[in-house]
Amino acid sequence: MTTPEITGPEDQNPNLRLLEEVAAATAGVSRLEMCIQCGTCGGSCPSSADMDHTPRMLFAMIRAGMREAVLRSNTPWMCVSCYHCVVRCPQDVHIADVMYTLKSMAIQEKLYKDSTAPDFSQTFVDMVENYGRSYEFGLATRHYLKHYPLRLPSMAPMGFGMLSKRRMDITPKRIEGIDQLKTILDRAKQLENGQ
Amino acid sequence: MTQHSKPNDKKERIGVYVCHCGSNIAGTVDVENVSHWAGEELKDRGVVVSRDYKFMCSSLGQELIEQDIKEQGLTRVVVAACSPHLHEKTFRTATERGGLNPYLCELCSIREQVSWVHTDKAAATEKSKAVISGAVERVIHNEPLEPLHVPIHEATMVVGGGIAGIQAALEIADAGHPVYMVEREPSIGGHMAQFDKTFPTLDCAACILTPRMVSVGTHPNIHLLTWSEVTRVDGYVGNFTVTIRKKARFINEELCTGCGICQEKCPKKVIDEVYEAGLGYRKAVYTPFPQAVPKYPVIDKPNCTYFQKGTCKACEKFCPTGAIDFTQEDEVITVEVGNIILATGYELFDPRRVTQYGYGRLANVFSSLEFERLSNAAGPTDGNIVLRDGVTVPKAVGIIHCVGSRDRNFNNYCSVICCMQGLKFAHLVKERTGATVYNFYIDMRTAYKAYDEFYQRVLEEGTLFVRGKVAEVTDAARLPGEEGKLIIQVEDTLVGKQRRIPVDMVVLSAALEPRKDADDVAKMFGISCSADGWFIEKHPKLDPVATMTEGIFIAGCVQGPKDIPTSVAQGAAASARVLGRIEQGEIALEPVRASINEEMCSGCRICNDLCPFNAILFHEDRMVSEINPALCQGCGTCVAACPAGAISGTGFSNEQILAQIEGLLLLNMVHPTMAVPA
Amino acid sequence: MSQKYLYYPGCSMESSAKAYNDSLMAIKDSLGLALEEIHDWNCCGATEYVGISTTPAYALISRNLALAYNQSNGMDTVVAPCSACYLNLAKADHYMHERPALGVRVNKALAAGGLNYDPGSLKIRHLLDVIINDIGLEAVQAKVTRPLHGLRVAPYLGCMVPRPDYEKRWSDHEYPDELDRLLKILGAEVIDFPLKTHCCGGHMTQISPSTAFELIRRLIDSADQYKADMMVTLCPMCQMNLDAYQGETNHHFHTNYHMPIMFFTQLIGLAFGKDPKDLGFGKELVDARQALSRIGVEVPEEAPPARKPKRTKKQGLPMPVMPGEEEES
Amino acid sequence: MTDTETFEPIIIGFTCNWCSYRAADLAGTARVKYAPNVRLIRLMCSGRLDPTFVLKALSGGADGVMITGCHPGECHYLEQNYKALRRYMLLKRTLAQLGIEPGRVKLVWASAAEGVHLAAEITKLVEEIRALGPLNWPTAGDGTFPGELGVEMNTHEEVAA
Amino acid sequence: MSGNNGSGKPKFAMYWAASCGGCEIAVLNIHEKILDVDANFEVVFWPVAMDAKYKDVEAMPDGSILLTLFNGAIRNSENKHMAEVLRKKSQILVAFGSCANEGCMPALANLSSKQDLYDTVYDTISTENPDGVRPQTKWEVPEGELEIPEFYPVVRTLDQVVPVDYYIPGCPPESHQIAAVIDLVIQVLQGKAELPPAGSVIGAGTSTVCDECERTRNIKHIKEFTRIQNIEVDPELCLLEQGILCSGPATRSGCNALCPQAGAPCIGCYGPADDALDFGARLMSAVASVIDSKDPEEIDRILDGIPDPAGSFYRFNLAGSLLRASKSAWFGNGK
Repeated sequence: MTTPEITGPEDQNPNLRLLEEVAAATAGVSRLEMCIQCGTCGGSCPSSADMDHTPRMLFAMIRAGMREAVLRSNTPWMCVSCYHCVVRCPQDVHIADVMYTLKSMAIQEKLYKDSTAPDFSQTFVDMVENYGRSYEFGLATRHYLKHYPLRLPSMAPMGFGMLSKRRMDITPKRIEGIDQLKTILDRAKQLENGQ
Repeated sequence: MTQHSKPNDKKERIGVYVCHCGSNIAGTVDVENVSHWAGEELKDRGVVVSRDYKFMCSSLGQELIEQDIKEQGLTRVVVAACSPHLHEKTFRTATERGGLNPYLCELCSIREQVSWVHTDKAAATEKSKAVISGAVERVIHNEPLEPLHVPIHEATMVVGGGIAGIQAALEIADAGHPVYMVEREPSIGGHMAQFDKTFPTLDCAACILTPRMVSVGTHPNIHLLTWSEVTRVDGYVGNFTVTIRKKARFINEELCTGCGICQEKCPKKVIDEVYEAGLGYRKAVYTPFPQAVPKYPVIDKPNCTYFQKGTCKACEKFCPTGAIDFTQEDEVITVEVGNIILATGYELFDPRRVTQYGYGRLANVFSSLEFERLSNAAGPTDGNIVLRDGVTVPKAVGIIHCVGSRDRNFNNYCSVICCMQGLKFAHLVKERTGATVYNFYIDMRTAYKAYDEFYQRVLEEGTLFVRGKVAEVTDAARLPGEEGKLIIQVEDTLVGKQRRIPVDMVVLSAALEPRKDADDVAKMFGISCSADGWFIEKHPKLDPVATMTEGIFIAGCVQGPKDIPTSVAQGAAASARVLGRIEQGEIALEPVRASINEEMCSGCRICNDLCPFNAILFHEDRMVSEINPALCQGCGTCVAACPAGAISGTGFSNEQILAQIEGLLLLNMVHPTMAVPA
Repeated sequence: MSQKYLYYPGCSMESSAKAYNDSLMAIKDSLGLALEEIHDWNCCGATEYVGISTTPAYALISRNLALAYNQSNGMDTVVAPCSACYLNLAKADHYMHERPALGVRVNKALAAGGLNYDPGSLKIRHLLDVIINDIGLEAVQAKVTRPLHGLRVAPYLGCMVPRPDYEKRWSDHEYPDELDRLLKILGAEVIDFPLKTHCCGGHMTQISPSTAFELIRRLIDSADQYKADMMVTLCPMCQMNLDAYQGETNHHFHTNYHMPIMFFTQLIGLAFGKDPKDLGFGKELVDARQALSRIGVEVPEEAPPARKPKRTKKQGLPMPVMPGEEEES
Repeated sequence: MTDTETFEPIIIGFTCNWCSYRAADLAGTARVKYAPNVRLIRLMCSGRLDPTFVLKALSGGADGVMITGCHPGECHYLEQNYKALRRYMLLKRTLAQLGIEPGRVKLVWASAAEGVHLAAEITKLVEEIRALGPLNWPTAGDGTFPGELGVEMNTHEEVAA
Repeated sequence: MSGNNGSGKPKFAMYWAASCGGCEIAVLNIHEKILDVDANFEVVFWPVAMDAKYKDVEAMPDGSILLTLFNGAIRNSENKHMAEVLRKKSQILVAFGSCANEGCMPALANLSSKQDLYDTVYDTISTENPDGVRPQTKWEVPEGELEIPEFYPVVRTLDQVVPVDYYIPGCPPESHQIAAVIDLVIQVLQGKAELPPAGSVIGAGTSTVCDECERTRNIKHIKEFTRIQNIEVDPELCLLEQGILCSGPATRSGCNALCPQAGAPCIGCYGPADDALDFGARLMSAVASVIDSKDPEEIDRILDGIPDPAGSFYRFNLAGSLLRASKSAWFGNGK
């Protein structure tokens, strides 16, 4: 005789799956299932005006299993990580981290509307993976050339200001242990993909 | 010094009864096999009868036991069926009908703890055998027990003079029994006395409360002790001795007529943090409010000019009856009571803790209690609803629900009254100012009679409801029209958009919280608090006003947030429980108790401080400890702790438990030392 | 005595926030603050990496923790001056503990680089926290030689220091008073800045400028309404957004705010009588000279700091007293 | 030696009448399934737990012992479960010196509402002890002891003979 | 009561198994009472006092000895053999002293495996044993084969080997108690008194040491455990309350609280009180109950004040305890 699994009262609702998936992919304990739809997050959010759904709404959609709509939403990309919603949430839902999760899921499934944000993140990460440090000049120029060519003129004074005051280096710094870092990140990526 | 328990030398004759419980047990346990096994394998241990039956709890099943006791001369009974918490009483009673002491029957669970939780039939059957074997070994050592009868003192103490306590006191007093009511403040009345209107009927709180207060004050059976606190509780159900500290009033109650001249003449004005919720003033000598019961004022020593500076005595000069007495000192009295009702109520959550709502920082954010005073005709503004400047009438008011409730940052629980309170506020604002009113809620909870109707009414009056927990209240204007206003920023969850709503006044419907000293009070009366800090009732559904400690009852918000009707109902319920006790004249206590064998007690005093119910006393003269059986709740902690093995616990003695362990391990099969000597 | 801490500067201290770095280096000895830089630390990933892939993001952060622990002998605290770095390091430590599964994955990854970090073995704290709670305001005050009388400052902490604050080190999530208290003892006149922990727009300047500009406007506008001479911050990103993008924001809204944005370490330096050059002044894009010219000038009859109105009319109602309000006059 | 696959440990569980015993009942009424290896004894309170009981069980053939009580701060008798905690902590230290794996004796808090939790803990403990293998304490056997050639406890009968 | 064949006097025997000899001294310590023994008994076997051979005892008729005081634990096959022999030959077999009662010091060896014991005894620096010799039960010598008793892995109490009629505890038993017992037996012989029920403990009290201890006692809250050399010991106050681990509360009375009265904590030589199944468990339960903390970490810190729990709580009682010995003693280091 072998030990049976613990079986509690089970909930067969398939729509729970997306919620479970998001929760599982989130660093820390998301507590997403605890949301009572009070709207503290949406009310606190400094950028909710530019979101197509308030975070609360997005959580409802996650529960409803509206996978594509959720991952296409610009809400996570508009999150400025101010953590107001996190500390005010009466249910202690780790909202900011859920937003990060949704971003990464959207990137994996190529489901974002506007590529500006994902590109920026990707560019930033590429730099970090190459140098071990962020590289603001390279980042800014590459990013701006791609997404805001028209804004460059108005940006110019600021850019020159930053350079002239030596607040931005034209050449990137690279850490000594860059190879070590790369090995670590490669292993991490495998692990992330369950290998 | 043998390791294994004494043989069944008492030659007990044991009957074992295994229940099928329909298929509930028989479905997973081979019941016939088990009962046959018990009959054969446990013969040596004194089992003379072993039967299985479809439903042991049926009258036929019970008759089996009775018959066997009579015909087979059983001296012990073991029933293997459901949980003791379900049918222990049933089978004990059957045993008693059979002519045995009920405590010689042992019920062991092979349903909740075997058939319902296991799937493998073989394993479940084997476990059932072990469980029965354990019960058989245990029952050999069971002793006949008699419940303990203690007399009930007729007097009752009610702690807390709010509406719940008042109700309880009056019920008992009207039934003709003496009541001591202890109140910490100068007057009874509690929070209800601070209110103007009460939902949902909107009748005036004072109008319905004052008459009750008066009858408490004048009732021949009620001994009222205000400005007093309980400092110590000794004794046990039916026989409590309560020590009370009567704080010095500095007023001679014999002489005082309550004319109020002293308050008029007193030059010292103090902010009244209690009754006026910090929104109004009182004098250093004061009665909290005009209808106060008793009518005598108190002198607030720390604020009295005479006590602080040594001069003034204005009150004394002007008192027509010379009732002022600066020489008075605190007085300690003790009273004997049979039962105690705790109705010490709640405290309002301090909204300063929700910094994003700006209470304390933004002038025109008010707490619910402040608003009660603001809207009270007898309040600091004569019931005019105005801003902090004391004159401006608000044009727009926001009422925020769930402040400090339903929020893991503060209190997880729902404070129950806030929704209705918020609706009441909305109505009052509309009625008195005609202002635009917003109510911000997470869920509108208007259960109970006539409550939802009131919601309907407030809707009709045009109050605007926004479903969303307010994110923040700020004075940082961002958009035109926001300057000089308080801006309530919230997601209107029904629209799915963030809104910024400018208002002149914000009212925070703050949570109800346990009293700061709830833990100490609970400890003093020997009861316990939940993690939230509310006193724990004996059973959440079936015994809501009793506590785990016999003779201590709870009523009103001390047990958890509730509205006036429920508080009153609990007050009445508690008094009914007490009256029942008083009528009985005595009470029977479960005979699961610890006792000390003085011969063996060495007076080491290890046990002395282990009992939370103070049941263990130490006799300095004889250098031995003794347990007061009426105080003992039978937890057995001292039994386990006594290094001399001098303390034994009936119902759960070492012999019983050790024997049960051997039985469960089937040592009764292996060990020759345990065999009955031929 | 000087206390020793492991120091994680973070990328911007070497570039956009040089002023922060210079001023910190200029004052640390006077503060008795010994900082040992973590050797070969790497970028914390800011708010970007976590949005792309969890395990690598946390592995990236944790490499720093692992390195720090290896060189910790005796020291148990990592100090970070940058909000984002501070939060990322703290978060990695916190979540690796809260979600052991994550901890295991991250350590497997670190193992590939011959490293390991057990969550909880290091304390991660922000520079301001250390100055206030370890060094103490008294010690700071003792070093003040040139009080900042007459300088009206808006204390601005931004988001990631007071929130989410896993270790509950800060007085409040919304209105922490640590920075206010520090600036007060430096002699500055500190306004009760209602937006002191509101958002500067973060990386929105890069991905949704209009959003960012609105957030920047709100902050500067509010500080301006309170007639602040400057905003004082403790976060490179905040300083960058409010300073470097102020021009664009003006351009965007046709406003002409001129609100210098300084690091609190720069003001400490001034109050300590250090030479402004060594404190990174001049690196700001929004010129601070005008505001600084006030320092040393006789304190004028100043408008009372904007705080809740006191009751004037006598029929006014008393206000609930706030904790700590009594000692202030 | 029994291999840990087929080995079915016997565990004695001590429960508190007010919390864990009710949790066990609740697990039953909710039909939560768990390993049948634990045999429960009902005490009025974990404060009744006398270390003697634990030693008795181990010396009597149990492979492990589970002690359960109300969560700290929720004791039905106010704070007796803390006494259980202290006895448990001291007992564990002594058992360690006697070479009994710490994993064999476990303290678990379970409120009356935590049927599922208790069931999970039981199953978990069974697995942990299954992994440790049988305890087989000699005193529980037939009186013969390991390492002694035919040494056994003589009984009255034998000697009298 | 018979047993007085041959010389009219009933026969008396005393034997030491695994013990230190202190018990014999204690018997001689009863001073002139020893003459009563001689007057009323014929001493037939007492290795420490007179010459006798095992075979002589083996030759005696069963039950021919009236009273045997057996001290010492059962460490090896010789001890066990003599226990069985004396059981057969004696009408009354008394477990005399802590070793025979509950194992005492010899039984502390039950914390270690036979192998470790041997290693310590035969292989430490202090031992001259170049060939790493180990005891053998049989050994060839020119004169023939030597047979040497087998060393058991686990020390046992007397009643774990043969049934015992009475128990006289103590390490050693207090002389006044021994005298009292002897008086009793003599009175029984003279038909002036009844023997107590078989299996009972005699020559001791029914309560515990605190009962005889003069120190003042209060409610106990222990915040820290310490030792007498570490503190200024209050001569009046209960030692346990001063944080000194005293076994008095759990130890059978009868010694007049000798040690506590002298300022040293009771170490428990009189063994458990009636009905106490396991001395160590009782004492642990009591001591832990009065530790003054609810915080696991603090409790741990406090418990660190008891560096050797097994040694402290089972100093005398290990063989008599429920577990009797450590796992390594039972099963060797292998398991």
